[in-house]
Amino acid sequence: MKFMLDIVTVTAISAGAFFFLAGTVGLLRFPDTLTRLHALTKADNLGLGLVVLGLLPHAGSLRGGFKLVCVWLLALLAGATVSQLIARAALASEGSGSFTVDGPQP
Amino acid sequence: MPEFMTATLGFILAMLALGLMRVLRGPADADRMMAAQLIGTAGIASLLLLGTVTGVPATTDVALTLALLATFASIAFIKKGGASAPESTEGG
Amino acid sequence: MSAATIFGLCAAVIVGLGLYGLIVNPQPLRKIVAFNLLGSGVFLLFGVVARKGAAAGFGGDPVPQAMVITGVVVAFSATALAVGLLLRLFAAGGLATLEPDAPTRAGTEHADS
Amino acid sequence: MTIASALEMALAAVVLGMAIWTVVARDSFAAVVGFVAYGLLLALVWVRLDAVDVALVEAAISGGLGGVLLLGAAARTAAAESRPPAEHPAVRAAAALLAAAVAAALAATVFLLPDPAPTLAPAAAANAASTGLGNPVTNVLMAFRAMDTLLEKVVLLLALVGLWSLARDRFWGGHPGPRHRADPHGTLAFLARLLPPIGVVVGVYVLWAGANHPGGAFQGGTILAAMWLLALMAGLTDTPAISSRRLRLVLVAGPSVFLAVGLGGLCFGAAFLAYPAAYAKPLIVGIEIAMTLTIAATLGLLLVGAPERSAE
Repeated sequence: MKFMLDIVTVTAISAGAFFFLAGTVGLLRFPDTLTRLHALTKADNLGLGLVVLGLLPHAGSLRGGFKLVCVWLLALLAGATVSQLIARAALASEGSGSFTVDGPQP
Repeated sequence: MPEFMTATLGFILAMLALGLMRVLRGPADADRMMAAQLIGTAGIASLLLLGTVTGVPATTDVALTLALLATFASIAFIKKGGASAPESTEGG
Repeated sequence: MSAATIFGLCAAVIVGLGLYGLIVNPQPLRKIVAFNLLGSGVFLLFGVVARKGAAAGFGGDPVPQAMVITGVVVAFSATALAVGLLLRLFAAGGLATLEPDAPTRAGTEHADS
Repeated sequence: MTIASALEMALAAVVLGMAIWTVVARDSFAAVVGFVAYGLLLALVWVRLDAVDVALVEAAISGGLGGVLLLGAAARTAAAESRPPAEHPAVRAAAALLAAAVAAALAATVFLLPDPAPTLAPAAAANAASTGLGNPVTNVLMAFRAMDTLLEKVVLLLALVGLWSLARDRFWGGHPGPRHRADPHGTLAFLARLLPPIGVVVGVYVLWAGANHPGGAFQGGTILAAMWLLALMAGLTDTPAISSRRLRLVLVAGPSVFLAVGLGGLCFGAAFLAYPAAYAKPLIVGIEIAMTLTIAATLGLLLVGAPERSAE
């Protein structure tokens, strides 16, 4: 059982680290803002999510595990909203003028 | 297992430092914001890993605080840093 | 080398960097940031002393740790006030600079460094 | 070299890299972003030094409120940022020499620290029973060195008064900061409605946990302040006028309760701020609750800035 959980941990954390790598490389190498945003959100959501998944067997207590999941959910919520705001700001500054930071025009 | 987590932690720290390159290069404010967002997430991930490696469960609370405040900082960053974008206008 | 020694050396260098930035950077905002850098280096040194004083089942001496928390709060208050002064200077003169003879945009107010 | 000390060296190197960047960057905005990332990494260092309470404060201030304060200042002054001529090379060299000397002296003291270092930890452990709190740092902050904490809160309040005094005469008594407006059905307003309830729960949890685990009034208050500012930025609410009696009551609530308990100790107990042993824990938690409200309001207002609009 312990061995199985260790495999889960190693697999999930490695995959998480891979998504962080992918996100960072994408952020550095992709040609324009929106494609970079695409790369970033993978690191944000999947990278952290997989790290949390890998750490769950080591959480020690139910409460610890619950808090770990909470951290991820918070990051998910924040990441989703913030990336949308960034995308709008990017579109607006590109001169299309049809979006503002706070919402689409009527 | 701690060795593996420590190595991953070092790796994510390196990613965090690389992400800062985008802050320097820009070019748009949006790129800087994205880099800041990535730095925040990588910071949370490394805190969680470090807490498990060091055996301090309360580190999760630090990560929780950081998750909340990093969101707040990103929003403030967008409202202020994105001064070129039409911010705080009346939408809808 | 123990963790405390490594971070202690790191803290010493940070204090040096902060001091250098405080003297050399001409913009006031950069001086504020450098001052904060210097402060955080000092706090880190306190943390190192606390870590070396680990005893009685605690991971560190709680007294320096509590003093660091107090210090961070006070440093934040001072930073907030300094930023307020800077923004007021900016609003009054249009330029965020400490140069006494810099041209001003609208106001006549000046703050000396 | 073990993998743990390899990690510590890597962490120290990244922290130093950020610090150097903060000092040498040409653009103020980029320097401030570097400083925020530096604060975030410093939280990791504090965890490594087994000071989770400090890590919480560092994450909340450097990565959160302090970072936003400096970023805002950088953004507002960026347009008119002048590049004054750099200091004379001789001055720079002298400054570098001085900084190197200071750093070397501090590094020497790190090596010369006696091992084991003088410590008050046994004393803190021995007296922990007298307050009934399990977190030694909270014990030091609220009982053994309570005077420091009381004065620290007064400093926080004084900074706010100082900031308010920078207002133009006609705005005195008015609302601080700009009035933010946003689409009430937009993404930002959505987040600002969803996140603060969660944040308030986490803030109260951190305050409550502070009795026995890392946490406390300041950390909790910071989270509450951030949530309030989020609602402000989304235009869901406005800052109160600084002449508002309710606001002023909240601002003095923490220090007054603290002071009242302290004077009570003088009247009924042994000394100023001496808690009667039977009521120590409820008294401390009571002070912390009042303090959290005050801290949240003060920190939020410190970030918003001086009054900019007259009261309607």
